[in-house]
Amino acid sequence: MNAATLFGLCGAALVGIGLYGLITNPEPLRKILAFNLLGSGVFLLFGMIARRAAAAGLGGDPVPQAMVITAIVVAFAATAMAIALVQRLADETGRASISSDSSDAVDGEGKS
Amino acid sequence: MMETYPLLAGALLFPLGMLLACLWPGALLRMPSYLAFAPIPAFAAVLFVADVSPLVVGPPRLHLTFTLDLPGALLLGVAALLWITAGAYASPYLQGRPNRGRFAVCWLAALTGCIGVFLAADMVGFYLFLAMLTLGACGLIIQHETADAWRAGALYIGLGLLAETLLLIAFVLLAADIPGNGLLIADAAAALPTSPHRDLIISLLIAGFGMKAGLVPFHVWMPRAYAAAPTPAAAVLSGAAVKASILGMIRFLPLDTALPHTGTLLAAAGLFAALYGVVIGMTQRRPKVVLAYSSVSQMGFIVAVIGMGMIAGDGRAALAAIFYSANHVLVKGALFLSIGVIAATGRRYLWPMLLPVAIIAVGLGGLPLTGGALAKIVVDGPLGDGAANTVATLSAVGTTLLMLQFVRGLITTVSTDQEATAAPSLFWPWLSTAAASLVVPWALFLAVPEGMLPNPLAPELLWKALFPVLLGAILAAVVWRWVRRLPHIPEGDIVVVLDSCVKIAPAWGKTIEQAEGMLRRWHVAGISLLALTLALGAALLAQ
Amino acid sequence: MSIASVFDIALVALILAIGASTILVRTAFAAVVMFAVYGLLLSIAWVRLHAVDVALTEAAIGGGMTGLLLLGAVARSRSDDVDRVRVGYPVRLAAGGLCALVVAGLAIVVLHPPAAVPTLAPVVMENLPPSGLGNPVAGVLFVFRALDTLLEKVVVLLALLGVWSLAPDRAWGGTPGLQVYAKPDPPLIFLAQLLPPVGIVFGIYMCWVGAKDPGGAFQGGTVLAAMWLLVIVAGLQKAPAISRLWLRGLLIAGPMLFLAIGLAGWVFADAFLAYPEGYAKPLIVAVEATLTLSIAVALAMLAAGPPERAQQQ
Amino acid sequence: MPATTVLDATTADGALLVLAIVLPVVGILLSFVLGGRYAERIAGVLLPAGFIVACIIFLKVWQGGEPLIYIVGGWQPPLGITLRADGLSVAMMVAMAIVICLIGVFAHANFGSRAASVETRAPLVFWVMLMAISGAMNMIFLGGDLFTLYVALELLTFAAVPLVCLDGRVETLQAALRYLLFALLGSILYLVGTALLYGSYGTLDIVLMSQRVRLEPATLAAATLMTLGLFAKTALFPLHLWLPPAHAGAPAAASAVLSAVVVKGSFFLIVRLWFDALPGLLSVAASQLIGVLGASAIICGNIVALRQKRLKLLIAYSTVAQIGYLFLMFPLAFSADPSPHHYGDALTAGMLQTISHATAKAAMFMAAGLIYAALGHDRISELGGIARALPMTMFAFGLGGLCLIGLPPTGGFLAKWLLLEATIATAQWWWAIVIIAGGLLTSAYIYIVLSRTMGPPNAPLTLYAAVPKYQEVAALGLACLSVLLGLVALGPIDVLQVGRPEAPMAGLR
Repeated sequence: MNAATLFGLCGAALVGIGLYGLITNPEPLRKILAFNLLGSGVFLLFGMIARRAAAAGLGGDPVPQAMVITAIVVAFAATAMAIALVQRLADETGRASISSDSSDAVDGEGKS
Repeated sequence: MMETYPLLAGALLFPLGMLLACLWPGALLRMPSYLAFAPIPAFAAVLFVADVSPLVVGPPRLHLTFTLDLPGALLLGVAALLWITAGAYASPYLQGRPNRGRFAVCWLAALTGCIGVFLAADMVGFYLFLAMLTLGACGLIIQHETADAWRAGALYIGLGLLAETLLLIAFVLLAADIPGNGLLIADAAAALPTSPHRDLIISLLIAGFGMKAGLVPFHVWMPRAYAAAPTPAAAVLSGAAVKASILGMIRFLPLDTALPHTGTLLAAAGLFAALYGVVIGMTQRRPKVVLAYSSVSQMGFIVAVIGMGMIAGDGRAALAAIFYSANHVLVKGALFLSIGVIAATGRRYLWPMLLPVAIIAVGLGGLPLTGGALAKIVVDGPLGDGAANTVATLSAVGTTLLMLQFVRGLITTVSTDQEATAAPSLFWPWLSTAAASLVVPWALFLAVPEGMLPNPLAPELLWKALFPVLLGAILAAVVWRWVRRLPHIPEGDIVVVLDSCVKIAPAWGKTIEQAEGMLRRWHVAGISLLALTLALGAALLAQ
Repeated sequence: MSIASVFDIALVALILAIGASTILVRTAFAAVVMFAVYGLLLSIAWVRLHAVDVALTEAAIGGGMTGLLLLGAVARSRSDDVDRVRVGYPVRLAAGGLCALVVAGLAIVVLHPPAAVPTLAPVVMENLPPSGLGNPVAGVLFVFRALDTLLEKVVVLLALLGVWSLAPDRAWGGTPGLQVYAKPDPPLIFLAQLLPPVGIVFGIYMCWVGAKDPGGAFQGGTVLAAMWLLVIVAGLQKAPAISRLWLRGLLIAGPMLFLAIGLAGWVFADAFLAYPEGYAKPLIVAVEATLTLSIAVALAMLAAGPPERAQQQ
Repeated sequence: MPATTVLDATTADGALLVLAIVLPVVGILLSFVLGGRYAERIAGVLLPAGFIVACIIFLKVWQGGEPLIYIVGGWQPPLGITLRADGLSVAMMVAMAIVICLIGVFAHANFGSRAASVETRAPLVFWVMLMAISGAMNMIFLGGDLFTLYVALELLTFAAVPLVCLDGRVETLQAALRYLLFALLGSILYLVGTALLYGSYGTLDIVLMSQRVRLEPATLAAATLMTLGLFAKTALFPLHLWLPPAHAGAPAAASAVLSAVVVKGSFFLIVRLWFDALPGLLSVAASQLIGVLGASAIICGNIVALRQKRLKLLIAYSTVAQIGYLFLMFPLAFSADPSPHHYGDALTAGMLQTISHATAKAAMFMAAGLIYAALGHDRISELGGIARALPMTMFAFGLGGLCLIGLPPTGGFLAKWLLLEATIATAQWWWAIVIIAGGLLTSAYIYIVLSRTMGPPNAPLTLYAAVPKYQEVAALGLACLSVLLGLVALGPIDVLQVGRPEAPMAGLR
């Protein structure tokens, strides 16, 4: 197994971990964190693909690498926006939650 | 004879133009007074159009085609007459009532739809105008905005839309069968007997048009809708609008091809409705409801005639059914209008008014020399001599009975003011409808070349027409004299079942709502996302 | 097994362990600290994947700025009743199982590369010389896929406006909060006096070198943003009010210049976002320089959050 | 298909495509620097200009019968990015541009900023985001590269989320956060897909991809993840958790743009993916699965809509149901006995449904917003008498309702006709039952709302605010458009098939 595949598997596993966190964690902040984890896993998949396609004297295919750079910036912007939302919500209610109706409260999100 | 094009176009565009003019508030305000003028071009078209050359609107790829064939012309002519007189009746009727503007808009929409359906020669146009008719009619039914009216409107539009969706599927199926790219109804009907989906299409057509025609058990909307609608609206709906379904059956069903099974079913359903309407109608008190049940019965009878035609593969049954319908248009219209006239008449002038009502009412049962008797003669051929004829005679007896019941109910609605008389603006439209209902069938009957039909003045025919009427009259006397209490059946009879279904629906709705609320939880949605990912992946791999 | 692969395996194990712990630890604070460490480890992974540009970006933005942002959020949330309520065990089991299946699917794909691995590296190297750039990643970002880069700048601006839109109406046009660090302590001030000159030079260098070697506008901009934030947090300088014209101007200068040069390419080089022959490098460097400034301001303002105090006139 | 084909070249007038994207971007940048007081004026110039550009592109494509292509920077794919306007794109572009322009007219009342002396928050945010949505949609319609489309998708999300919580109430903030997080989950899944596709084919250009694509696990995994990600962003049942609160809570103009325009962006990408990028890859089983999701959306969404007590929530759930209709095109287009004819018919039906829902739903949300503004609430049981107070508004609502029910001559009718035709042609009658049931349920809630509004008021009606005429006209204009859409069958419906050689001209015969 070469390094590219290894990091590719690592990326796949991170995707799984991130998905799990995003789905099961009731706290919005932790969801955002899990989203970043998920994102970095996806970026590693890009990295694997770039490394695998190394040619022409380059250590990797520059096209997917450039895409990752773009995607990282987009993910950061998304994180900033989500955090700003969480904080505003916390300011308004004293706690942050993404559930909007009472029927949701029972699943724990309303009390987080 | 005049050019066909401008006449046909005018028949449609004139009411449509009036409808569009309602967008201008000034026009809307005055529109209720001019409703009677809207159908005049259509009437003129019937009188002056000589040929069946079609009017084609739109580019060649997709267009609407209109034509005035004989069944369409017959129905359109009498329907236009009724729309004219009822329109004239509506204008004083609306004086000082709320929602006059909306009434005018819905009236014009229904009128345009009605004319369009009678003229449409292709499926898209037919469907379009049928939908317009349904919407306009629904607006007329809810005019009074009582709780009953809203319920009646809901029932009407619900069944109407269901019927139209069934028809839509049938049309789509038919479109697939038409060779080439046309959507003409005539081509569709010609292609139907050989279609691979023949039975499905015919069932859909019968179900769809049956709902619109109030065939039992889809008749439930009729009593409620006609009882709730304003009198002039009830007149045009029961008289003219409902005939769209008869025309539809005649246009779409392959009457020239013998289809014994379907025909038998249709005839049986129709005859059953013809008797059912009478029986339930007898238990009703309100004149409008009695008339509605009479409509159920009469429409059933017309459907039965079409069914008998299908059994024999006899295309002439279509014209017979149309003739019968044409008579019913005017008679039913006149009877509905009479409700308003009698209600405005004092006891002192009651009898002069009641006499014409009674004549045309009993005429529906086949009183000799009336249009009803002529209609019975015309449909006698297609009905044959078997059981159907017996049932038809029974239905004639029943109709007479029912009509006498109606007249009796009408008397109780007379104005409390002894000296009251109906305003001329109500009286004359009613009287002209009544007169037309007596004259027009004769005119139509005499237009048929001599020898095709028996002489209506022949003594044996006179007797044949008279004896069910006499029987009915005797029965009426017996019932009124001896039967103290008739069972009370709610208006719309089996709709009660539907009502109770509607009552348990919320419980189901609540369950679904709760399940949906569950699915909207974050982690449930997340798990659904993952599960769907895997399911879709598996489904994609399975190839 | 070579030393390199042992190192790689250890690195992957560490990344996974720390990644999992950011999900599993009980307090949000611990999770965020873990995440910062995770970001650094990930940068190393990117170096191992021969993607130094990405490594720098990941370290600067993915780890650094995001970590800072999350840390600030945790510090502000003041919540100590963390994680009291969790979703039920069956739910977690189901989610875990399904996630494992998704990972398995991805792993299968990773382990089965196509017979002939497609690559654009040769095409990129072949077409790079006319632009005068030495760094192929920069070439992709500013020459071949310039439209993506331009749009992505707009995305950042929109995100910034989105963050600002969360301000209460009365605070609109005012200054961002950064309240967490309300009481700057001396070491922080010292740091804020010491680091920025170095950081600014480093950031500019990074941007400049990006044309030829790893580095570029994003990374340089991030460093500059970090320096600016440090200065603000330490209380040496006030955060600017968001209604300031210079702030707005700086924000759009980069994308605007990029767009203008792109449109000029329409006239002078026959295509939107094409560079006229011979002028490619100076134009790209100019774009990169302004973009660095714009990115620095945008990232700093994104991290600073929505305005909270009305502007004092 | 041959592996090497003639590469696309920039066509004459291809430059128009750049203009369609650059105009909104210029608007966003200028609004930032000129400030909120000018944002409305800038949008007032640029949005109609965008509409004109879209119309010109439409005419060129329609008349030429050929897609317009622009190669950005002169770099051919796979290295560079192309913009490509085929029939689908131009039809959607024009439709969305009209809707956005009319929403702009409507929004003047709430977000008018011309008279203000200082910049205020909501107007600046609204107008910039509206321009951003217009630009992002154009990018989605024209983009020929899957990664560019990812960036455009994010642009759309970032523009949409702030609109949800523009008034800053707690429940809208919650809705926005929920929306943002779920949409981010969706986009990241899409991104995984692009990574895997690039790994397999070394390109993300849609045309090149369609020539190189082959049946293999990586491609299927990529397609699955991208599709699910886009489902999440389109709020296809059961992934609709974010839609009702977000669309019901936003200000009226924002609800209109979210419901009418934004969800269509991700839906369009699903169509692009399966019809253009990966042609012939959707298995029958998978297409049936998608159809089942669409059908459950129709049934469940409509039933829940029937039970809503607030008008805006009812309309939002109606959107959930109508989104279901969009997905019925997949089982019909990818049926067991593929014929190019049904393929084109189903696609035409889906696109018509998309466009007619956009116009009708925007009109209905506007009407609901006007009612809310006039009454100060939107509780359905207390709407009595409003039809008399705001007849034009209720007329617009009713016309929109007709389109949703699918009565002729509305666009909804034409779409349903085509869908039914395809169900029959492909012998999949079960979808026909769903379509019928959905139409009846829709008519039930439209009837209930209309009957309430026409009924007598519970208490004497007090109107809190006068409703400006032009707002009513904007709503009515959109409603009339949705009704007249059925008439496109008379004209430019063929345009939808431009640029797809695998399917012959279809449409209403």
